[in-house]
Amino acid sequence: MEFDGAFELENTTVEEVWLALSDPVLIRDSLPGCEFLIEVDDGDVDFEEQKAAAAERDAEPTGDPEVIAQRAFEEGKRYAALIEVSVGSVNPQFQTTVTIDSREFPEMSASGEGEASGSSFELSSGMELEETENGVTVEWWASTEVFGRIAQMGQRMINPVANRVVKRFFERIQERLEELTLQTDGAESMVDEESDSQGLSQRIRDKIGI
Amino acid sequence: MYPAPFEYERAESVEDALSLMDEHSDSITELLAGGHSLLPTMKAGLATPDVVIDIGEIDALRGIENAEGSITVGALTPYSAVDDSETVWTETAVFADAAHHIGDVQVRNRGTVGGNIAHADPASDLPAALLAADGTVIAHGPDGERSIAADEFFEASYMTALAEDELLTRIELPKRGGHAGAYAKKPSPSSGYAIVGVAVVLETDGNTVTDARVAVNGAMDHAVRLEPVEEALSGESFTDETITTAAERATDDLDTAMVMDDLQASNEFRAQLVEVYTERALDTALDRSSVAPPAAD
Amino acid sequence: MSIETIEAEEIDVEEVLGSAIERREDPELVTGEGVYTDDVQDPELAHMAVLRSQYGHAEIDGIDTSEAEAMDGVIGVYTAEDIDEAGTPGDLPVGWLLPDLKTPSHPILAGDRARYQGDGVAVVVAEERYLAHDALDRIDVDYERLDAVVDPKAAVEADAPQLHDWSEDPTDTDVRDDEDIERVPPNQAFDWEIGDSEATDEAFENAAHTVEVDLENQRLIPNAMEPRATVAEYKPGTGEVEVQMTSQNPHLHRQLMSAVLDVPEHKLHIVAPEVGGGFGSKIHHYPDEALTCWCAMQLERPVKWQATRSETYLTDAHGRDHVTHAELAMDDAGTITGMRVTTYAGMGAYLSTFAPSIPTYLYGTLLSGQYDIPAIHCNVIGSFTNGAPVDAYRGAGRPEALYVVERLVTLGAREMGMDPAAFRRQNFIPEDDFPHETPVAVVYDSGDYEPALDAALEMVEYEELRERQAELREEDRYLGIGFSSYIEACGLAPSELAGQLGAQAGLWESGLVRVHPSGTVTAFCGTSGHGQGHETTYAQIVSDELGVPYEDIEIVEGDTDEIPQGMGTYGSRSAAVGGSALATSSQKVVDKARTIAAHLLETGEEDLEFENGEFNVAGAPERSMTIQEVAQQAYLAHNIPEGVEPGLEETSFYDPENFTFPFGTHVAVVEVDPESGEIEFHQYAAVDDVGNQINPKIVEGQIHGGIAQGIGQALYEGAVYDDNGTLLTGSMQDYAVPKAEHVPNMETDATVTPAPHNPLGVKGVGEAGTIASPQAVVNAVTDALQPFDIDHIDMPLTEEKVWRAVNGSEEGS
Amino acid sequence: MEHDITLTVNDTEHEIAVEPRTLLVHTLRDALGYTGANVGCESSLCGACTVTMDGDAVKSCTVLAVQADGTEIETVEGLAEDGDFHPIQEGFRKEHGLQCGYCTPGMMMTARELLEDNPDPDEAEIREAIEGNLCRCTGYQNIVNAVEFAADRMETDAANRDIAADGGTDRTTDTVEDE
Repeated sequence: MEFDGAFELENTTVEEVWLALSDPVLIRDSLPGCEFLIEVDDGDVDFEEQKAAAAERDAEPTGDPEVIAQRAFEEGKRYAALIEVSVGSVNPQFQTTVTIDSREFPEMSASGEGEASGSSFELSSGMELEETENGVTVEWWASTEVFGRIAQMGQRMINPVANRVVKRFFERIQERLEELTLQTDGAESMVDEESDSQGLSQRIRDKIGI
Repeated sequence: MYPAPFEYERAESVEDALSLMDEHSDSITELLAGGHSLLPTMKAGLATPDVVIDIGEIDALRGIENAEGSITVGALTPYSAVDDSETVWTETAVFADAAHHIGDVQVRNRGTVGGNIAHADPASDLPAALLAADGTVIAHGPDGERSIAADEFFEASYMTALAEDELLTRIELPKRGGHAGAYAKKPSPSSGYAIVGVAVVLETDGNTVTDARVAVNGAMDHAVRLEPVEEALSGESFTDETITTAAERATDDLDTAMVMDDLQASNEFRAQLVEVYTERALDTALDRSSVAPPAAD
Repeated sequence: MSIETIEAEEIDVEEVLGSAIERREDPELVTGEGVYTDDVQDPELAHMAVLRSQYGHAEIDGIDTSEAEAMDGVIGVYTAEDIDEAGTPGDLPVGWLLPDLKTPSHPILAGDRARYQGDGVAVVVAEERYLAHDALDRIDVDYERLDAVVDPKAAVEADAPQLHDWSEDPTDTDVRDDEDIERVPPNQAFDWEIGDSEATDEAFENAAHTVEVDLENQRLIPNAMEPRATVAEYKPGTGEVEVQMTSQNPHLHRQLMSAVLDVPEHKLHIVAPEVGGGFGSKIHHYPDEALTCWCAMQLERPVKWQATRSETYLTDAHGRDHVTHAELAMDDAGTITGMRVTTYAGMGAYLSTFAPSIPTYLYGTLLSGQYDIPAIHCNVIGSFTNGAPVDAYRGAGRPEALYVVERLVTLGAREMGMDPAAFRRQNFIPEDDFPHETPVAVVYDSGDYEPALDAALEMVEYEELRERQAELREEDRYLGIGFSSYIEACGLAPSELAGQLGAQAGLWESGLVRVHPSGTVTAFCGTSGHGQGHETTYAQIVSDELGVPYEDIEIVEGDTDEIPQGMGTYGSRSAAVGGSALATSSQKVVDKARTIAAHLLETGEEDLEFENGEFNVAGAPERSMTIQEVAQQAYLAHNIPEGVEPGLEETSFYDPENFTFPFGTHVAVVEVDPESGEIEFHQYAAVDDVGNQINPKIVEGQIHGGIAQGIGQALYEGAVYDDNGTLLTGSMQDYAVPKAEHVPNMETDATVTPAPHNPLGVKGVGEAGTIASPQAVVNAVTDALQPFDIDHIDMPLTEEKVWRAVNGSEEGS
Repeated sequence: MEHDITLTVNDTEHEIAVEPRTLLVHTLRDALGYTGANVGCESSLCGACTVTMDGDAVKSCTVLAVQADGTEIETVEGLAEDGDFHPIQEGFRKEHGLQCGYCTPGMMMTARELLEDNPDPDEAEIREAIEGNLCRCTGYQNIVNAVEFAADRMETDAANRDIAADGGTDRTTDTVEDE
């Protein structure tokens, strides 16, 4: 299944959006049913153990470059996510690992794979940011491949759900990003004035090494 | 295929069901009524509940009651009983018509109204009918009963306003004697589920449509109202021309990116079918209505 | 007009042939007494389940069965390694070879690589069937997914993912025939041609008009209502394996399975109990039946395997899967001068039992249709793809051919501005030109095509219908009339020719007719019916030949211990070949009885007349003997002629001298709604000439069912794989098997042109409807949409495709 | 854990223990030996497993045996009475309404419910009534004819019973039950 779309964010810069999208916590919060999203080493992931540990590792999305820089996605790194989606009586737990394939400002892409309900799936997705007159356009795409029982028996059910999950994900990212921008506005951060804005951009560039 | 093992509990009453739900709230629990949504997914190995609570024997939840102002349909009432009910056909034809279009005879004998609505399959037939009929869902929870308007009930595919600890016990359908109602469905030739299904209810005063409720199944990830069609009908005289004009507006408010897109039909074709079947549902409603055709000029 | 059935008691022997007798099979089947394979019960039964590949294409790096093995009630878990260790050959053979055919190894369990989703990776045997399936979920397979290819044409492109490792090492056992492998694309199974390419090119160079079309004949899933199943029991004392299985040809299964399992043929006893439909899917030798036997032998326990429907979707040999470019050349008077066809035929992941013959000899040879075409050339490239193997499915090659022919002819008529019926008539092989040799290597035995067309035109009141079509168009309603003047080839034959063409089996049939001392009869035939009503039909044949009352005759089929030998039921061969074998044996019985009767009646054999079961001395009617009386004497053997052995039974192996060629014209009348793409049948008329009819009611039933299956292809059915080789139409939820409301009422009629070379004059009817109907429907829909200038829509003609065609482009407008 | 249930099948009462997950069709076929109902799919679409449960046609592959506890089941084995075919069985035979016979038991059970509700269905009604029963052999036309035959036969039989009742006793036709 292929999905794509684009949304616009006003009064912000490509750097700010890039910063926000570098934050695993924002991604976790945007992904419907996502229990945790953490960096992992190569090798098998114990999802049950991680789920128990996740409750204690509560982190909030932020607009603070310092904080994000600490935990930002890195190219080549591997992350594990547990996603629980309810499809009527079907309650699959998607045990997913994702690798950041590329992160070159202002584009990034990731791919992953996982298992659920006697089935497996692969996904790839990417985003590209573009500066516009009023702000930033985020273009995104995602594709998923499903294998096994769900693909064979669950066609009628998975399509609307996959559609919902993917579309909801990007909608929520948009919402979160809009909130964050407001936050930085409210905190009189640096977007009011040209110079400050550039200052933030520079800080972001410095911090996360664009 | 074969269902995976599970623990089976049989509820004798609504209270019993609620307490069993509470008792097993830490497990993956499914309620079993007719089983026609649950068992196929269990047989396919897609659903593997730990506990199945069989509510099918709670007789209090079965039956159609002709109350004052509304028809009450118990959650365990099978589709066939709705289809066979003269009262439902008379008072809220759209709902009976939709029940008539579900699955096949065997499915209608076992599948239940409550199970269908609580399951909220985007391609099932009752949700749009419930919306068009302006029905109300009654849910029983630990704190008692509450009513949820159909417009508030369906949230997304398989997602409703029903809380996890609540049991859908009945629905109420306002009586609309003298109204015009119909359900028009394009079934999938394989599964029989709705590629699209359009439910319409029209109140008329003479030749004039005073109130219109139109909703669609299968098009979006849950049943939705087609408000532009309703607006185009309201206050107009009920004629073929009005119907055609109104049907053309069927997809005006639908987010095309979110229209369902699958093996059975692309989102573009679904959108086309929404128009075609809106017109057909309205045509049937017109045929069934007591509205006199406008005098020829 | 529906044919009325007659009760058997009401029939005299002289009327038995050609009467619509009620089927004798039915009392058992309408009471639930009939025993299908899954109805076989045994308290000792263990149950087998097969784990199928998660992926359409993957390396298998390891399989951990320990958790499954540890489950209570699990008796055994096996993988390819266990088959190897047991020393079992375990490799499925190909039953039809072509020049330069690549025949990859087809193991009964995939070892290091799975090439389609149906590939078995492991089997579980457990005490109970639910448990066996539970255990499948506990097997952990380490897959490495590979890219897949599912399109037959894309598969032979240079950069396509490769299915089989064609090693340069000649000792590599994964490849049986690796000569010249470098020359051709890796996934190309064969490159085959028929006809005269130069003459055909010349016809096109000189043509006044040409038409061409790109079309697909989509992948279909057979969906016999009974999924495949096997019950196997091993008798260690005798080394015998008793097998009951869903088979269309038990002897063939015995022969093939003997090699796969290395069990001597005489120790394998295969029985086909009641079989719930086949349509080709139960001809082939699949891994699962052999695995069931293998497990039974390993465990010395009776084992049952019952496929789930989703397994049959993945593993039953699929049908069709052609991608074709076809052209027709005509002179300026609309006479066809040439046809040129290129087809890419998907074979799936491995070569199924008869797969190579289907898109070649059963396809290319039918491309002349009912028409006198001077030059035809056809090139077929077979390719391996990551899908279920493709093999014979009702019609097997012939529907594909007739679809091409009848689409081209319809387009030809349109190009010429001619009426499609008139265009066909003009190009028919004339009635006085039979036997007719076509440019594609076959000789049509007999035919007379115009009467069938005329009858069909009359049934639909053609002229009035065209007027009605014109009137409706004025109202923006779109009526369409579609023709299919088809030909079919049944009773694949003779064996010698089949051998020259690559068949690894003879195509005769055996029939044994045994008259018991009391005069009742048991007749045995090597065909194996599964719904066609053979017991009724064959009893009618034997009754007619012997003059023994129909009810005194028992028919036995589908048991390798009871029947001398057999080739089974497929290709509409049973009446023409099996029936002829029984007729021939019956005639031999009569000949022997005549010798004995003449001796007893003290007359010369030449003076005996035989009629309705009685031998009469010519001119002396009081001197007579019934065949029953002769039978008694034959077994008493107190007074039989010298040199004549006692007893009265005869066997024959009937080898036909040619195919038979049934034909007919079907007309579909539909109305298309351009707004919704919906297609509504107004009428479906079928005139079929299947030669002499032994039981017209059974013939009618075969035609009905065949037409419905073809309509399924035209409008509803189609297997869809995604790019990874995952079957998206993997259940009845997503693959539309037509329901009662999807099939129109059919009007049937017949002409009768007897087959000249078999003793019954029968041609065969099992597949005719399926061969005829798809193009009738597609031609009707495109006829309806002429105002939109739509020449072709690929099957299945879903509402969406029709709507998109009307709206001009893939994007719609 | 197994559950004890009681099933009355074709008027014979059976008490058995079943796993909760066991489908009614498997209980009927494997535990009780009523192999007439067949399994043709697992998606509740083919209808080969149709039996009647308290008089209603149901797909016995989509009912747990525990759900059927205490019900009256009728299978194809119960259709014929005293060795006489039910008119539906007769119709299927007379009209060649079956070929391989696999769908037939389910098809007949569905048809019987139809004729009980609607003794004189037209072709469209018959086709709609059997939409939950797939047949791959017949193209359905002779099944439709078989059901029509059965409807006629049942009407004739009822009329004959009325005449016999009239002739044999002084009761009048009003003793015939309302539908």
